Amino acid sequence: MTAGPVLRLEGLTTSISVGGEVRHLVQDVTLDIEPGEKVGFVGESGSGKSITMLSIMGLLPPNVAVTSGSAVVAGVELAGLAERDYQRIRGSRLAMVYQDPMSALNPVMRIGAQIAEGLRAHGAEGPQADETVRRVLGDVGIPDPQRIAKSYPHQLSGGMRQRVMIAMALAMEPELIIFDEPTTALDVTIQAQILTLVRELHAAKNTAIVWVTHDLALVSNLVDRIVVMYGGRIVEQGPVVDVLTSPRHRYTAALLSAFPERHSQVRDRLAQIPGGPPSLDDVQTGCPFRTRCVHAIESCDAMPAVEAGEPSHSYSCWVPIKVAS
Amino acid sequence: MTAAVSVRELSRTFRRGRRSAAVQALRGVSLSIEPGETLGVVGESGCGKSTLARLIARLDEPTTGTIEILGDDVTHMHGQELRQLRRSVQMVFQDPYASLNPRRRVGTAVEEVLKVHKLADSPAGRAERVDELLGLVGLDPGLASRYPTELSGGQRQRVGIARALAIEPSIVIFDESVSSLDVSVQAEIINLMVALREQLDLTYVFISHDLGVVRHIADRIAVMYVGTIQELGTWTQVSDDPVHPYTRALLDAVPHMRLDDQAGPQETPVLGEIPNPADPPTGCAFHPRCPHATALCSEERPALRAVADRLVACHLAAEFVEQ
Amino acid sequence: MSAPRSLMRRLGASPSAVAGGIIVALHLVAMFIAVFGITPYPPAEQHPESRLQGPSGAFLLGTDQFGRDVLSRVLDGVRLSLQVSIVAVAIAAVIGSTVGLAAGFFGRRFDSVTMRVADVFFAFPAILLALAIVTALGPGWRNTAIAIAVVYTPIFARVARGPVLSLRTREYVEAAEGLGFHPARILVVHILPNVAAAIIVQVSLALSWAILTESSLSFLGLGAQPPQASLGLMISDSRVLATTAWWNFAAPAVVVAALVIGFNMFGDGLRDALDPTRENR
Amino acid sequence: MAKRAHWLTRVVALMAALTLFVSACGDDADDQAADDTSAPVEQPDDSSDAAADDPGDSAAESDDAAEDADDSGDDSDDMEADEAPPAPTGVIVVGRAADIDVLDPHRATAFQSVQALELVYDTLLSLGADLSVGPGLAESWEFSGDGRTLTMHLRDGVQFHSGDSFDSGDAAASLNRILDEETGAVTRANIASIASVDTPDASTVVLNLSQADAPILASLADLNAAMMSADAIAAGTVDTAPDGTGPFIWGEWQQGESVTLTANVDHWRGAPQVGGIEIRVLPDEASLLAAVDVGEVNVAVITDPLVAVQAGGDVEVLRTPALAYHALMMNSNRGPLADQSVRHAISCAIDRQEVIDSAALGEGAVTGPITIPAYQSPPDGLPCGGQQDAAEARRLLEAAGQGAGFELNVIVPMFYASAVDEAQVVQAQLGEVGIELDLEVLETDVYVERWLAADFDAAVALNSGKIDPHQMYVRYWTSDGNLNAIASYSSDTLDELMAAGRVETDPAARVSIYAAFSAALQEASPWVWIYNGFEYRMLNGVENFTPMPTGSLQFLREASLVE
Repeated sequence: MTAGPVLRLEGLTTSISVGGEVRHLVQDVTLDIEPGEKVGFVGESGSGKSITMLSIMGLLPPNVAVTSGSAVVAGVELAGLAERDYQRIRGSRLAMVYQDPMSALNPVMRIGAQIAEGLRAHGAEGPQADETVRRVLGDVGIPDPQRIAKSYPHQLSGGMRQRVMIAMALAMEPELIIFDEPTTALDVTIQAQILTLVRELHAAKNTAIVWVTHDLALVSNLVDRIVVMYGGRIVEQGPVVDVLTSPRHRYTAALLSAFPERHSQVRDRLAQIPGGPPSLDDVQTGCPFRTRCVHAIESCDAMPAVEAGEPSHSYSCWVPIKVAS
Repeated sequence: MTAAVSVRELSRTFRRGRRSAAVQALRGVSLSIEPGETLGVVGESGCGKSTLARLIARLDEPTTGTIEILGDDVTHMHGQELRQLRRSVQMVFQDPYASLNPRRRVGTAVEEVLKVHKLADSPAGRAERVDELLGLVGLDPGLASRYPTELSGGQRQRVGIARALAIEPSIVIFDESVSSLDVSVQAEIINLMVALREQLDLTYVFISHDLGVVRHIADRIAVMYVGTIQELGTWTQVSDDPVHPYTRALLDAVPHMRLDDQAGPQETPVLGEIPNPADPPTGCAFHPRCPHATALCSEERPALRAVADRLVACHLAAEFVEQ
Repeated sequence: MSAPRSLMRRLGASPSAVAGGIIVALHLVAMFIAVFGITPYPPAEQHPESRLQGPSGAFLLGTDQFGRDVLSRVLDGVRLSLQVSIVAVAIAAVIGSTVGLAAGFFGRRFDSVTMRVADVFFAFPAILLALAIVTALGPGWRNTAIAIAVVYTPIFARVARGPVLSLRTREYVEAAEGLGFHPARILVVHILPNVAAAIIVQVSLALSWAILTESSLSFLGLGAQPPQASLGLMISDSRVLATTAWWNFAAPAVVVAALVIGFNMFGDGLRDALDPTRENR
Repeated sequence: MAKRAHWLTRVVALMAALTLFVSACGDDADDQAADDTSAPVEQPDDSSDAAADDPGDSAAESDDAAEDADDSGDDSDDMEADEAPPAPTGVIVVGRAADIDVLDPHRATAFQSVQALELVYDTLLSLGADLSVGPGLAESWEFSGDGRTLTMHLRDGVQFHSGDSFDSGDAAASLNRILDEETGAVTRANIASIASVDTPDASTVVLNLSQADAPILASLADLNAAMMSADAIAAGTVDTAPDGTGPFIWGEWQQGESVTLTANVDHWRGAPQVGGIEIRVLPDEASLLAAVDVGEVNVAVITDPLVAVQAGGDVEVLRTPALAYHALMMNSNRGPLADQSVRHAISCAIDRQEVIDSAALGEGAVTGPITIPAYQSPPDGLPCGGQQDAAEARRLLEAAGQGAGFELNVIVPMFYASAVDEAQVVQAQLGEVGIELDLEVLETDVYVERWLAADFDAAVALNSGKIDPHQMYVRYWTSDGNLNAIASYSSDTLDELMAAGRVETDPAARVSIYAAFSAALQEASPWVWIYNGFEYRMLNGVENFTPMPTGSLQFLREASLVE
C-alpha cells in the first residue's frame, strides 16, 4: 500500500457546460483522506457531494468535466488519465456503492458471474475468482453464498442487493470505497443492518470509506470526520462530534436545527432556513450560503478563506459561530 | 361526537395476474380518528400504510371492510357521490414533481379546483381566492403564473397543499408528503402543516416511514407491519415507551444523532428481511424476526388489544409491560 | 411555456421537416387554387381541338385525350386527394383518439375489447381493408373517406392509448381524481394535452398514408368517379398513354409521390420536434 | 383511356372479402372473380337464355374440363401418327388477355371461348370473310317453296377427331340438343322455328320449320350450332372433352395459361398449314402487344384501341370494322326520354366523331343501328344526319318543353376500356344543351343486373353484332322480344318489318326490308347509336390470315408461319 493519503483532492473544480456557458457544480474542493479513515460527506440536493464523487470515479456525464484542480488516488493523478488506466484504478484501488443497486447490477447476469467478471478483468483466474466470490458474499453477511451467486438481481431483496454491491466493491480489496447514499432506498431496519455491516467490515479490513448522505444522524454513527458541502463548496469539515455539537459555519448550524428532535418531549416549530438552495443560475462568487444566511454581511460577497479552528476542524465563514472556549 | 374517519376490518388484496399470488396489502385494519386529531401512520415498505391512505381518500376501494367519513359510509361510493366526498377528504402526495400537471401553471391548477367545485362565483373572485390560498401556504402570489418545473421542490409541495386546501376539506391525508424533500425544506413544510392544522381546524392522516418526522406532528401513531397495525397509541407512548417488539426494533433502527465520542455502535439491529406481502408469515407477521417469539406467535395472529393505555398486537405484550 | 415558438424553432432545425413542410404548403396552395376555382381551366372542361397536346403556353402541363388541361386536373386532383384524406384522417383521429383515450383511461373490459377489435383490424393490410370496405360501400369520394377513416381509426386508438396507460398512473392524474374532478375533465384537460403531440404526429403520417390509399383506390376505379380529377384515376387512365403522352402520366404521379413523401417527412420532423426527450429542461 | 386493373381489383377484393367473412361481399366477389375468366364478355343480350350466361356455372364446368383435357390430347396424337406424310410443322401462338370459360360450343358466349372452339368444331354452313353464308358440313341446301322445309346434303367421309364418322344422325342429335331447353344452348331461340329434324339417309338432313325463317341459315353457320357427335352427346362428355370435325384437334387446357390445339391433317378442307396452335393468356393487352412485338406471340387479339394505336415495329395491324357497336341506350319509359323529340335532341347533341376521337383515339366509324356490311345503315340516316347540331337539339328540347334541361342517371360498365371515356365525352356534350348526366361506373355484375332490370335512365353500352340483322335485333325491337323491356320501345312498323325480313329468302329483298327497318329505328331514336370500332389482330411472323368482322379466328386454318 502506498504511503500518504488514499485520496487527495486539491482545488477540484467540476463544471457543466450549458449552451456554451460554463457553470461550476463543484468548486475548489480540497481534502485529504488517510488510509483507513471514515469520512462522511453531508449536504442537501445540489450541494455537489455526488458530483465530487463522480469526478473522482471519472464517471461524469458527457457535458460535465473536471475543469481544474487535481485528484490523486493512492499516488495516481487522475486528471488526464486514459480511460484504460482509469478502468484499472476503478475496482482495484477505488470502488463505489451506488444508491440504487437494481440499476447498478446487470439484470440478466447471475450475481456470482457479475462479481467474478470484475475479478477476472483485474487478472484473477477461474477457480480463484469463484472462491473469492463465495468469500466476499459470506463477508457481507449473505447467508447462503453458493445459492445467491447463482441468483439474478431481481430475485433478491433491496437489502440483499446492496450487500451484493458491497461485496463487489470489497472483492478487489480497494484502498477506498465510496458509498453514495447507499441506504436511501432501503427501509430503516435494513439500513441499520447495512450500517452495522459496513462498520464491521471496516473494523476487519480498515479500508478507507467515504459515505455520502443527506442524513447527518445516520452518518454520525459511522464516520470519524464530517465534510459539509453547500453550493458546490466544502463549507465546514472536522471530527464528527465537533462539527455536530459545535458547528462553526452558519449553514451547518441551520441544518442541524432543522432536524426534527427525536427524543424531545415538546414539539416546537422546527427551525427553517429561509430561501431555497442555490441554483446553477446564481452568481457563483462569494459564500454560496449568503443569500439565505440571516447573519450575512457585505464581506460574504467574497469567498471566505478556510479558517482552521481546532486541529482538523476547518470552515469557510466570515461570521462564524463563536465557540465559548 | 362523530369520528372524522372510522375504518373497520379494512382489507385490500391486489391481484396482478392470474398466475401470480395475490398481494395482501392490508389485512383487517380498524381505527378511528377524531376531528382535529392527527394520526401518524408509520411503517416500512409493504406495510400497507399507503394503501390505507388511498382507501381513506377513496382513491381505491377496499376488498372487505368499511370506511366511514364524518359518519357516512363511503366504502363503495362511486361517480358523483364520490366526487362530492372529495369536498371532505383531500390527499397530498409524496412527489410534488409528479402530482402537478407539468403543462399547467400553478395558478391555473389551483383555480381549476375552485372552478370544478364552483367555490367562487366570478373569475375575479377565483383569482382573489387563488392569491389567498397561495398566501396561506406561504407562497408569493406572483408564482401563480409559473409552471411547476420552475419551482423548487418545497414550493411545489406548497402548491400541492394549497390545491388540496382550495376545496376546504376537513380531512387531509399526507402520503409521504415530506419524504422526498431536503431536511431544511422538510422542516418548512412540517411547520406549515402544523400551522394550517391550527388555523383551519383540520384532521390529518400523516403517513411516513420516518418515525422522527411522524413523531413531530402526530397526536397518535399507528405502527404498521405487513398489512396490519402492530401498535397504536399517543405519540409519546409509541415513540418513547414502545411495547411491541417491532416498534422497538423500528425505533432502534432510526439513527440517533451522535453527540458524544462514546456513542459508538448502536444496539444490534433487528435481523432478517421484511416479508413479502404476497406471502406473509403465519401468526404474528413479525415473529420470524422477533427475538422474543414463541411457538404461539407463529401459530396465532395476535389481536390488537389494549395494553398499557394503548393498543398492541402482541401475545407477549403484557409481559413486556411488566418488565 | 413558449411551446409554439420553440416548436417552430426545432422544426426549422430539421431539414426533413422544412422540406416536408414546404412540399405540404405548396400542395395546400394547389388545393386552395382548386377550391376557389381559379385553376387555368375548369378541370372537366374538354377542348376537343386540343386533344393530347404536350405542355405549351396555353396548357402548361399539356392536355389529356379529351383535351382537358392536365394542370387544372392535377390541381383539382390535389384538392380531392387532400379533401378525402383530411376528412378521413379527421374522422379517424377524432374517433380513434377518443376511443383510445377512453380505453386507456377506463381500462378493464372496455380496454381489452377495443384493443382486440383493433388487433383484428391490424391483422389486415390497410389497403386490403380499405378495398374491402369500398367494395362493400360502393365507389365515390365519401365512401373512400369512410373506408380510409375506418382503416386508420384503430391506429389512432393505439397511439392515444399508449401514453394514457402511463399517464393514468401518474400522480397528478390521481391527484386530479382525488380533487373530485370529473373523469371527462381529467381526460380532456390533464391527459389529452400530453397525448396531443403523438396524435399530431400521427395525423401527419396518416395523411400521407391516406393520400396513398386514396390514390390506390381511385387507381383501381373505386375512388372518385369520372369526370372528377382524382390523381389515382388520372394515373390509371394515362398508363397506356405513358409512352405517347407522358405528361398525362407524369404530372399526377409526381404529385402523388411528392404529397406522400412531403407529409411523411413533415411527420417525421414533427415527431422529432415534439419528442419530449429532446427538450432541454 | 384506361385499361383499369379490374382483375387486380377483383382478386384483391375477393381476398379481403373472404377473409372478412362478410357473406354478402363474399358472394359478390365470387361472381366477380369467376367472371374474370370470361372478360371481355359479350353483352348479356347475346344469350337468349340467362342461365347459359351464369358465370358461376361456367367456372364450375371449366374445372372439370381441365381434368379431362389430357385424354383427348392423347387421342389426337394417335390420329396424327396414322398417315399424312407432309405433316405441317410449327405452332402459331395466339395471345389474348382472357382465358376461355366453357368447352361446350352450344353454350359458349365469351369471345375467347367461341374463337377457340371455332377451330375445333365445324358447322353445317359456314361464313366467308364477307359474312356470306356458304357450305360447311352441308355441301348444299335448299328451301321448299313455302320456305318451311330446309333440306341439307351432308359432306361424305367427314370424321370426328375421335375417329367416328359424321352423318345425319350426328347433325340431328346436335340440333336437337340445341333445341332441348335443358341444354341451355345460346342459339336455341334463333333456330326455334325448327319443328322437327328428319334424317331420310345418312347424308341428308331435313329441317321442318314451323314458319319461313331465312335468317336460320346464318344461325346454322354460327359456332353455337356446332356439329358434335351423337355418341359424345349421349356420353355427356361435351362439356369436358371437345370432339369436333374442325381443322384443329383439342389438346390441353392449362387454366389461366394456355390452350393447345394440334392440326387435323384429315380435315375436309385440307390440312392446316401449321402443326398446331397455342392460345396463350397474358395479363393485359399492353403486355400482349409487347409479346407480339418481340415475336413471342404471332397473333394477338386486341380490343382496346388505345393499346392498338401503339403498335409499331414488325407488328402488322389488321383492322376490321367490328360488328359490335357503341351506343347510349335510353330508357324510353322514363321521364323526358319518353318524348321522341327529346331522344332526337340527345342524338343531335352528340358529336359522334368527337367521341371516337377522344375515347377511341379515332379508332372507329360513325354508324347507324346495323353494322353488318351487307346491311350497313348509312350514318347520315341518323337524326341531324349523324352530325352534331346543338342548335337543333336545343330547339327540339324547347319544343318538348324541356328547355330548362334535366338530369339523367347513366350506368357505365367497367368491363370495356372505353366506356368511361365515352361517358365523359357524352356527358360534356349533353351538358352543353342543359342535360346533366350523373355517371355511375359499375362493376360488371352490378351493371348487368341493373341493365337486365332496365334500372337506368341511360346506359353506355357496347353491344356485340350478329351476322344477320334479324338475329341482331329481334330480341330488342319486336314487341314480344325477350329483351324488349330493356329496349323499352316497340312499334307496329318495327314488328312488321322484322317479320317480313324473317320469311324473305331473297337476299336483295332482305336488304331493302332492313334498310326500312333501320330508317324506322333511327326515326324513333330509342337509342343513340354512336360508332363501331375495329377488331384488331396484331400479327408477327404469320401470313395468309384473314380477319373477320365477327372477330373470328377461323381463318387460322389457312394461316402459315413466315419462314
